Amino acid sequence: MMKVLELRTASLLVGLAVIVALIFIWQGNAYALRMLAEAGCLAIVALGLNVQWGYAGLFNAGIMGFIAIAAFGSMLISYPVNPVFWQSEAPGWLLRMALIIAIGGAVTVLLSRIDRYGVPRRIRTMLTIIAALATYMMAQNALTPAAAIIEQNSGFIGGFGLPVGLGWLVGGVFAAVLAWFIGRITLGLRSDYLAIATLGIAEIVKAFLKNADWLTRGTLTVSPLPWPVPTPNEIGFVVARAAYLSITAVLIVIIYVLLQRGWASPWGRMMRAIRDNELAAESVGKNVNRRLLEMFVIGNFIVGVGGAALITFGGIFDPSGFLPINHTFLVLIMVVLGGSGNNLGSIFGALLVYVIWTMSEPAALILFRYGADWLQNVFNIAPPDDLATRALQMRVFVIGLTIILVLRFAPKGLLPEKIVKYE
Amino acid sequence: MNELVFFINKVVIAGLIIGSIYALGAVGMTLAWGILRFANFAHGDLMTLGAFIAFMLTMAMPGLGAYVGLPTAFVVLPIAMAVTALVTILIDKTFYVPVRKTNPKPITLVIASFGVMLMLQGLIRLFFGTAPRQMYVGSKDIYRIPFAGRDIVITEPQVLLIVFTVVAIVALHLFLTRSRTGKAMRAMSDNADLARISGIGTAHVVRVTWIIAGSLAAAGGTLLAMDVSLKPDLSFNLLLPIVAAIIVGGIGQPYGAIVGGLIVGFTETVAVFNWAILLRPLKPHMPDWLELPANLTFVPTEYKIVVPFVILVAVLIWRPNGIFKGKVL
Amino acid sequence: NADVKVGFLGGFTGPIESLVPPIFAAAELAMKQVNEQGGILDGQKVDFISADSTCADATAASNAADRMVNSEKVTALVGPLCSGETIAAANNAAIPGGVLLISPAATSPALTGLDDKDLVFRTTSSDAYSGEVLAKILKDQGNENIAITYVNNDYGKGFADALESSFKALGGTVSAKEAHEDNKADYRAEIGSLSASGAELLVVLAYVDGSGSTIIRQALEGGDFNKFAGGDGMVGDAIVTNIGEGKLDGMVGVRIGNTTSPGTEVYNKLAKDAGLDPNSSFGAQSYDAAFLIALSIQKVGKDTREGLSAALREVSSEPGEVILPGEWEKAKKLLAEGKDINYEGASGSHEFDKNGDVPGNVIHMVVDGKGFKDAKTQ
Amino acid sequence: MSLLSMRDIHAGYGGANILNGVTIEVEAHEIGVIVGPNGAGKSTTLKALFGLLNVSQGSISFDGKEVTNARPENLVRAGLSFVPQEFNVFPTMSVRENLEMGAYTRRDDFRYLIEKIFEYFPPLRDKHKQPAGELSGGQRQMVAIGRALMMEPKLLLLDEPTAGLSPRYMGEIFERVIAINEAGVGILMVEQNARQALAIAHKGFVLAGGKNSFTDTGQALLDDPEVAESFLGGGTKH
Amino acid sequence: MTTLIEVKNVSKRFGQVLAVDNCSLKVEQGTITGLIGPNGAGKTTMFNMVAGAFAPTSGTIWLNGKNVTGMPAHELFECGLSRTFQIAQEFSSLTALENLMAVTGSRSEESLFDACFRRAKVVRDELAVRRKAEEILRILRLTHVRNECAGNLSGGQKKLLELGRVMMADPNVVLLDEVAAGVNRTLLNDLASVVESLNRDKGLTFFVIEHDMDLIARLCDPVIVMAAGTVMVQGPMAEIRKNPEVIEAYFGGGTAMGRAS
Ligand SMILES: Nc1ncnc2c1ncn2[C@@H]1O[C@H](COP(=O)(O)OP(=O)(O)OP(=O)(O)O)[C@@H](O)[C@H]1O
Ligand SMILES: Nc1ncnc2c1ncn2[C@@H]1O[C@H](COP(=O)(O)OP(=O)(O)OP(=O)(O)O)[C@@H](O)[C@H]1O
Ligand SMILES: [Mg+2]
Ligand SMILES: [Mg+2]
Repeated sequence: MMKVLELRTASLLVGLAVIVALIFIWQGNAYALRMLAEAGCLAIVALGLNVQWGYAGLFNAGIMGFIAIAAFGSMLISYPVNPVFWQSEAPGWLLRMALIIAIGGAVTVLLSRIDRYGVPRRIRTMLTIIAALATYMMAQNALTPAAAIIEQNSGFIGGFGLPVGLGWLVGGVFAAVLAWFIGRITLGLRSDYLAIATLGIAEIVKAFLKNADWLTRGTLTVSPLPWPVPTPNEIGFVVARAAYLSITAVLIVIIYVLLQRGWASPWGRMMRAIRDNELAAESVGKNVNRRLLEMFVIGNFIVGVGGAALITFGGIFDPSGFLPINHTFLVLIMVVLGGSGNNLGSIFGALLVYVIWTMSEPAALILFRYGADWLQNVFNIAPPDDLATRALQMRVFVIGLTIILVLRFAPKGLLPEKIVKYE
Repeated sequence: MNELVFFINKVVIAGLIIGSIYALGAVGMTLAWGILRFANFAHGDLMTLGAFIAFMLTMAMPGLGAYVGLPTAFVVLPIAMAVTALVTILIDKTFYVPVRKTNPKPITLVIASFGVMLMLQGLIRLFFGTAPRQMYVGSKDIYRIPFAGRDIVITEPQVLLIVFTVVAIVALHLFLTRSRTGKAMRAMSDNADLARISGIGTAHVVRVTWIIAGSLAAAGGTLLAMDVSLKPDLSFNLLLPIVAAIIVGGIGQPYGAIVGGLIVGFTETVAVFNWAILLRPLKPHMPDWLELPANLTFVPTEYKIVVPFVILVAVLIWRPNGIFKGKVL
Repeated sequence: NADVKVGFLGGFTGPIESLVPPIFAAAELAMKQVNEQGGILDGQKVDFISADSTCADATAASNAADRMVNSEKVTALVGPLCSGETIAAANNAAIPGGVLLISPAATSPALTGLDDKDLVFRTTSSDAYSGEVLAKILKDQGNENIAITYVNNDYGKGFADALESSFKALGGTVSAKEAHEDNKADYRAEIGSLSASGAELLVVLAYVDGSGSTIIRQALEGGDFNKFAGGDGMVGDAIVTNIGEGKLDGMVGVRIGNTTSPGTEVYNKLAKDAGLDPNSSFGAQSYDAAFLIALSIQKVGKDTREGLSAALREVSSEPGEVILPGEWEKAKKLLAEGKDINYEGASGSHEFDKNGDVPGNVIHMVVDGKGFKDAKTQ
Repeated sequence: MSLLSMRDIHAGYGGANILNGVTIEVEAHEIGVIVGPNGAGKSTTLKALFGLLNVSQGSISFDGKEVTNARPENLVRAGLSFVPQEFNVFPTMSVRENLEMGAYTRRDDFRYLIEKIFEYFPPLRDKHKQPAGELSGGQRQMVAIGRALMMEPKLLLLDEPTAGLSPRYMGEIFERVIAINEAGVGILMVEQNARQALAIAHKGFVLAGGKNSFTDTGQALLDDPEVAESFLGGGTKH
Repeated sequence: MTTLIEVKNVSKRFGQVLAVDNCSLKVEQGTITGLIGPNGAGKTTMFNMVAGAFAPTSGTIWLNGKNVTGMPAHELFECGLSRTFQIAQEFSSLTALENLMAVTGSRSEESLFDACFRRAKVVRDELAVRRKAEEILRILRLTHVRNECAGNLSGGQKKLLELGRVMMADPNVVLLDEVAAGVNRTLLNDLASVVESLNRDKGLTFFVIEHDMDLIARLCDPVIVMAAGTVMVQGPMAEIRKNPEVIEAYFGGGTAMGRAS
């Protein structure tokens, strides 16, 4: 049995390698490397999701939001400094706003606890809400003029011009902090509720990034994002992308090794136990909510790092460009196809799905052209004019079909989770 | 008074209409969710599919409506509903049944439904292209009810929409609580194995569920397309507010879907309503120094799309089972 | 001899998916003419291939561009169309690959400042100018108080900002200016908020196939507005089909293009003969972009990426013998004789400045009967 | 011809077979009891009989008809009722609705039967509107048995019906089982309260490792010291 | 003798149902205290409150002289309280062996940091945990299914795992909720011996819900009888058996009584 599984893993990996090699031949080195680099970044994201979904059973359907916030964090750290902004009076205004939020936030938190000192709960709740609203309005008031000044003079606040690696780290931290807040509120919820809540929160994050022009330039986009390695502009496509790919590869290996160690340890066993049965886990001393929060935060940190790397590779920070299909569903499929609970599976899934995703467009075009010729020659039916356009819709179809086929023929994924057996 | 009518038009009626749209979308989905125990995300695209079928039927026999005195698209609706129901059953047979056989977690089926959703999207675009289309053969009736100096406006498809929603939901409720099959559906959602042991033909129950879900989806999509216009991704864009409505109302609760839909709909309209207009009549009585801002809304319109999610998250935290105590799956 | 590959990038799927096919068709028309009139270089054919850059998704756009540059190894690129995707495609693939890129539709001012090794051009002017023109038209028609709603992207925002400031500068009032999200089912709430502002005319800066039609229809149904204006995203005859004939007569639109240039008339005829709508948004620009690329390649004399942008500047600007749309054979002959040519295109004369931009030229359009007509020819 | 006859059944859950040759026969007037250690395959036997898993070898006939691998709903119609060991109620449906579901295949008026079940198990009458998921462990068990009786079956399959019931109801259940059986319904039950069960059984089957290891009358098994030692928890008390 | 668990005036209401009604009881250190009563008397509800699954509607619960009312289950576990579930709650995708190993190794060992960077220590600890788990599986006669997913075990085997988890935990007080139901009687006799020896040799306190009167009679002293949400009587089994009220409410007539014993 064990042997069979391993044989299967090996043959799948070899198969994937062959496919990748074929793409190198078909599409050329530069493009194939780009595909691999992006797939690598997505593999990191998939590993992060696997921590949540595969290990802890937390269904995070808001990957897009975490990628977006991480990309923003990374952009903020690594984008060059905007001197116009720093020389204006806007930083002062922003500082004021930060102070208001800090003080207002502290007051609100304090007020939310006064019931411990004998204040009736109802009054406490009212006071808390009033304080929160007041803080919101005052902060808003401080922000409006600042935002106007910034947008008029300098576009947006710019970045800090620090190293990109630091940016990715901070991106991960941003995603983790957001995850912490969300987790605090929603982890009491059951799995598919969590999915929907995160789905919604991702949209909220996106709406914020899209409309906070002073902070992110909103729909006007920020580019070019600096790279951790020289860009294709400087050293050519192949070398630059190979360098980028090797950085992601190193990250993948590090994350993979650490997660594998965790998985095989009591920690991994505990997480699987929690995933299976929270009630029983709680009764044998596992602090279920805290552990789930831990998983959610760690997972999203990884998602964040991967997301920051992905967006950096693309070179443009465009809040409207975060789309559920590209940044949530695709990753989800990667994990499911690879086999949730199996880290190697997630990496494998990421590569395979991304290959299918990117290659389905040219492949569909070729297929449709053949089909059209065939129609024309055999039946003498003129194909519709916009055939090429329509062929492009096949990409969505293909990815849908992939999901269904996987669930049908390999419901546990191509590389299923291994049951830990002691001899 | 003028302002009051304005308020009625913009908040009461607008909320009612968009709320009904959400509700009608939500009913079918909530039912399938409750009984088959998974959120069928392909529901939005089933709605679109149903609308396209109705559209084709309308184009095939455009004169039909004139006989009956109703819009053609509405007259052909039963056929469209039947066809969509059939398609839904086929989808279940080919895609969901094999997955269900492996005895999966509910979320696995959710993922399967993502797959079906994407496939439907691809196919609809492939066959129908992407341009928007009109469901109306002629022009639609617009009823303007004069009221205190300004008209209250409501259109024919909107009236049809509201009436249809109410009828559908009452009928559905009666079916579920009174009929044998209705009860069998609930039993199956509780414990499919035990339902089989009790002699319930589960395949039959699943089929009935899909018939209801599919035909309601077609109705929702068609009515929506009649009110707005028909586009390939029209209903998909509604999916998240619909899910919000379902959760607000409680999963598996048809009445909850109505309430949830209306709550989400009204909150959206109220959130972006410009309250300044209601204050304007008071302007002469106000002190001079108090300047009335031109724009007084809770939420800037560009943030309108987050409103359903905020409601959703709030409800999830405050009352995770929804207002109507839905299923805890 | 192998064919010369030229690529076209456009959002065949996504928010402007119905605007794209006519734009693509116009470019295809140019290439067809090249192929029919003796081909390019020494009689080779132009192989004009397309890919989907989605408009909204920068990752997909750079991916598509990359495949064009690195896998298909195109010589030059027409497109992409939206500004965000154009920046992404340029930075990611075209500039590092040394590929000349001419966007027929990217109107964002952000493109001007791109560090582009003189590879990124556009045959359309920036939104800032369209906004100014629209403001002037509206003011001249006697509108004092307008409301603006714009689709929440770089195009909508840039246009709206320009329109607002110009209209205010002309002494008018903009009582509301609000963004909306594309592709929602219902905009009654937004329209309510706009109409509450008390404006008499609504400017919709969105896309015909997206939110634009829905907003206008719902505003008409609700009786909130009966006067409308729109930017180039709205100028498509689909809007009349969508809303009903006769309901929109008099709606004002602006379209980037040219009526004075001699090329326009020629193009109008060519397009009509080929079954295309000469008035479709960015159709003429797209034709020009394609034609210019063909001319530049011919000028260089071989199928290479190098020197193409320099050649572009030469064939497009004075001095030189004037070449009008469709005159490929003539141009080829002149070039073969070593003469200088100057393309005067369908949408303008395309004297590119050092940033690769062309001076603006905006046409005032108005709805009349079945669709938009040029206001002057009325 | 027996009411039920399972011969040399081999069956499993997809992997290796769990049952490797189980033979069970029960007549219409008989009570059959299956006992055996945990994991012996007792529940699996009942599930195989009820068409819930695939029988790879052997044959089952019921009431003169061949029913190997028949579908559960058809077995119900043929007059077979089953109370599983776990997950045996519809948790969100009320007690009354649970009982109604038991009579799903009946078309006649069965309200009198519900009354009869309330008489068997009085606590259910008070709780008839409560969702079954909120009942105590024992109350659920009553609902489960009640549901199975609603069909008025020819053969009743019970998987550990007394587990979790207080002595009072355990006694009641055994009495009921006798009464039901006397009314002509065959009974096949799995029991861990093996002594009491075998005491009322006409036939006893001892399963171990997925096979019959002893088959005899109930009394004979009780008296067999080997059976008592390894399966009934120590030497005979009687 | 000191009081280990003390329940003071506790009530629990579920909507309309008052499951436990102003109940007070004590469990003394070192005893095996039985809790019996008719179905639906509120026994499991009482257990759930003591074990922290939910908080009482009113009243207080004390463990070892400390007020633990409303303390979450995992913290109670750290205080040495361990429980089983009436309806088996297994970790379904973990093997039987892992189900047990998941119990210890809680607290400090279960850290991702250790797993990543202090592997030697983790490996060492694991070995000890595993030995113990194997030993318990042997006692429970589950060794042959140690590598089977717990979700695929038989009903009785799952109940045994419940007991196994408690044995893994090294608690000072154990709540057993009908562990005997569904367990083969021969094996049950052995398990009763295990419980007795744990109680005798290690001084563990047991609090046991059971409907098997033989077992209660063999193990428990004292026995508390609950009915309709309140404590009816308390005392040694011999006395309880004679109490007419208890006979009426619980044993229900002579015949059944006779069968049950
Ligand atoms: N979650 C709940 N919601 C509503 N009622 C409940 C809930 N849990 C238990 N009850 C009710 O509380 C009462 C006590 O239940 P409990 O489970 O404590 O009984 P028990 O003494 O353990 O019975 P048994 O011996 O049958 O297990 C029962 O009547 C039951 O219906
Ligand atoms: N769903 C399943 N998948 C795989 N194996 C299973 C499954 N259910 C039970 N088994 C295995 O089948 C064997 C017999 O199980 P069964 O439930 O028939 O036992 P049983 O005799 O009823 O025991 P108990 O008295 O404990 O209920 C067990 O070893 C168990 O591990
Ligand atoms: Mg069993
Ligand atoms: Mg209990």
